Amino acid sequence: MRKIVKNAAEAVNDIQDGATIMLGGFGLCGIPENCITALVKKGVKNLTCISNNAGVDDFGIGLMLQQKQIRKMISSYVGENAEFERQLLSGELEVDLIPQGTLATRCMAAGYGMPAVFTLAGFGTEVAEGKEIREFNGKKYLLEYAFDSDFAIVKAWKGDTHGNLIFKATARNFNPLMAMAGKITIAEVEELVPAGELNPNEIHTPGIYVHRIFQGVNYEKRIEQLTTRKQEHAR
Amino acid sequence: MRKIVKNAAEAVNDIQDGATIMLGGFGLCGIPENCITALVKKGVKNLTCISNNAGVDDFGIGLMLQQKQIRKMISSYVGENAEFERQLLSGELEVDLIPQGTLATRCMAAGYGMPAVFTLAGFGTEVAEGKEIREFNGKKYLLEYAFDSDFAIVKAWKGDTHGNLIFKATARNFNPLMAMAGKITIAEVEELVPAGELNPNEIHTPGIYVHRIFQGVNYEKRIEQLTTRKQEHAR
Amino acid sequence: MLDKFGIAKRIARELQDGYYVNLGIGIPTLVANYIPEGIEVVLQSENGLLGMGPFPFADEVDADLINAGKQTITTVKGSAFFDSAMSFGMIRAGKVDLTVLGAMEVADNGDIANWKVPGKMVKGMGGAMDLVAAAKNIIVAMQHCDKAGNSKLLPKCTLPITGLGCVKKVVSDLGVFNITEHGFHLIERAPGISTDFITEKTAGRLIINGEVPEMIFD
Amino acid sequence: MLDKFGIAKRIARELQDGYYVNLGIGIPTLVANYIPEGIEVVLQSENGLLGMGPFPFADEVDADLINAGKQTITTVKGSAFFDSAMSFGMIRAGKVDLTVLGAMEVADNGDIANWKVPGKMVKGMGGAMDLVAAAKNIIVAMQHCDKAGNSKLLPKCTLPITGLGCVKKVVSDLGVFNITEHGFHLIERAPGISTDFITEKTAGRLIINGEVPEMIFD
Repeated sequence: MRKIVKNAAEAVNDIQDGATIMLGGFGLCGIPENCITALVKKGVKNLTCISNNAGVDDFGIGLMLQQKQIRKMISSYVGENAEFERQLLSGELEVDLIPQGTLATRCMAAGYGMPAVFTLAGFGTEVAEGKEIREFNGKKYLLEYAFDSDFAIVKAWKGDTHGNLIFKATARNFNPLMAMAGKITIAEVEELVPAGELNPNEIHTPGIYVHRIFQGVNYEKRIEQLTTRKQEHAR
Repeated sequence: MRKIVKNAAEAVNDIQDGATIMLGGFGLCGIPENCITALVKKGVKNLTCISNNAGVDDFGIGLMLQQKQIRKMISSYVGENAEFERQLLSGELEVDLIPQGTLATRCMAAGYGMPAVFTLAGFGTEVAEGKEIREFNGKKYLLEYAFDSDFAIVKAWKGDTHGNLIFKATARNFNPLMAMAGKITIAEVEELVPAGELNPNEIHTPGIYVHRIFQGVNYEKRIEQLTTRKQEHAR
Repeated sequence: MLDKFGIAKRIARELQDGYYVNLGIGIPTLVANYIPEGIEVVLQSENGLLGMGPFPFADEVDADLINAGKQTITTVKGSAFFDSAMSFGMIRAGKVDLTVLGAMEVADNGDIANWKVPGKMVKGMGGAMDLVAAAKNIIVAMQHCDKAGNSKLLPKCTLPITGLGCVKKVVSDLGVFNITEHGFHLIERAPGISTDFITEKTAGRLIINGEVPEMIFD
Repeated sequence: MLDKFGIAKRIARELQDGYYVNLGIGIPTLVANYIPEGIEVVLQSENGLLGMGPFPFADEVDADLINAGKQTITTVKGSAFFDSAMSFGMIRAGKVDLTVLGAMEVADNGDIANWKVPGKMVKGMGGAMDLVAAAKNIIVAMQHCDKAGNSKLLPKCTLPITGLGCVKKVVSDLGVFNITEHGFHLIERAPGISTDFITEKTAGRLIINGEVPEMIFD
């Protein structure tokens, strides 16, 4: 297994201008922070990014938007992001908004060798415009195609030298789906261990789907909506 | 959560003659032994069984075949089973042989609300007869429909009172897929623990898919092909 | 007239023991605070969790544990994490018993619009289209009228549609309405609200059969 | 002429470092015994395992740990278990680098028949149709002729097809053949086997360009 790379810079080294890349994460949770930083530093342009969200102005994919590296975003929700809005309104940025479950399923379809899937989501809405509709058992479904992406970049909690990945809590989200879907899949992990140290029963993404892996550094794990309750509310 | 039932007899109590049931397992590995015994005792007839294999003459689904409880088997490989062969040749038993990956994917499709899926498997073969063919990116796929089953009966290693399941090693196989696919899903587990004792990060089947659960007894776990190596071959 | 807490409290009465429930952002989230005694429900968060608990204490906060509104949360006993494909898979397969959503508009045939306002920046539909298209039981929590006093319970949605014919029930600040083939069927009035007032404020087809009880909170 | 061990040994030379490999039942299974030094491959078993190890010692046997041939096995370091949908998903998505299968017949266009003999009890195709339809590189390990001496490398399969145009290479007891658009291209002869003999025993289109080397085993 020669999957280990030194760091994010090496991992993203061959990503070229115009590439289509998937980026794992939901909001700012479970995003590949190190690779995003490396992509910003590398200055690669004209990217098509498939990611559920687009980060915030000064973190996550928002950092790539600031540098105008993205030509097109394929997302379900782009949230609060002033630079995103500016680029969209000025026509610099193309945006394809698709339902979240459709986004997830189109990733899975790619990883499972299914060229297309049928989903109820979006029937009767503008999402259905131009799409093939088909009825099964009295319900109408849209035909949606598997994604075709050059690179998938994901963030895991633990990984081993064979590329096996384990995600933590809701930082799992789109990560295992995108990991399956990239022609080349890059995983950054909080803890990289030798093969044999992860329980094979607990692997979320088998190593066959992962081409490059490294242990990330300095995770900020920024919280988008810090919500807490007060101690007195405890039962 | 009122998912816990006393035993297999209670779990299968409302399975009626003519029902379509899925049974987890690959070969004799990870099969719901307790429920099969209960179904034999109950004597329910005319069943359609969806299971990758059909057991052996004196174990697993073979026990139901001996009692002539099965009208139709939907499987990928029926192996060595004299009674199965006799019933098939005499016309008592109907058999639908489908590729193993297609079987797995049709279960998953049901659990994921996908009415149908496209697969490469079987194109150009007799499996494709009468099926819709569609080309994507120059390859030809068969349209295969999600299974519709009244009950799914699965065997897990550990389960909790919320119905969350963890499978062990290759006894996982079709079990989590079928667990998702049944209108009613019954899980028998080797160890049933209170909610909160399983790590939520390690659950294979979330409890939402499981309607009844009980701790099974007297697992034989018969081995179909015992293969070992001799100590002197150790490196 | 109900405030947002009242709406949440009334919707909580629709919960049944053993339900799996997805609560949208806003008023729906508040429903979790009013789950009736003796009833156990499991909250689904579509980013990949069954068994969502309350917000964490300050020292429990975990950046890797958020809900679909991106808020930090906790889990309860018996929870499970999974990926987004399985999450929407279980929604599409009808495993979630009840979905509670907010809406900008609901039509008297059950159509819903809640994701886009023409001329305003579009943030995306997130999981809303999947939820409305596939959930087997959808209750909408909403204000009956917009700020200008115009009804949001309409004969036809004017905003871009999120899903067709999917809403089963609306709980507004004025009352509870089942959606039937003949329109909004008023089944309960909010405290102090008359049927005349509801009739005035409802643009869509409204059905009032005999005396409509006022809802009672204990 | 190669015996089954020789066929397995020759196929093992096709392995490359880092390959994910699915080995079918029979001769293909033996390939695992001849993995060249310094090369690391990961064996996939389609019932849900990456990282299959050798058979267990008697005291290691675990009924919950079997391969697709239902034999008790072990795992190696770095293994992972998964369900059957993911297993065939990774096969269909082309993530498995090499699949080695047995066959009853192979046609000179890459068609393969290996699951059914008319008139005999049919046991089922198991995973064979998924593997042949989707694997990106398929090598067939087979005897060149049946027991009556008839060629099994044919212009067209006579038995029911498992998959169309999918075999890339055949290693038989007589030689190694790449499947090209012009038929079976002989690239190596088995020790002591002449091109004339191979020509006589091959019913499908056979291509022999110049001197064909005899395979050398170290």
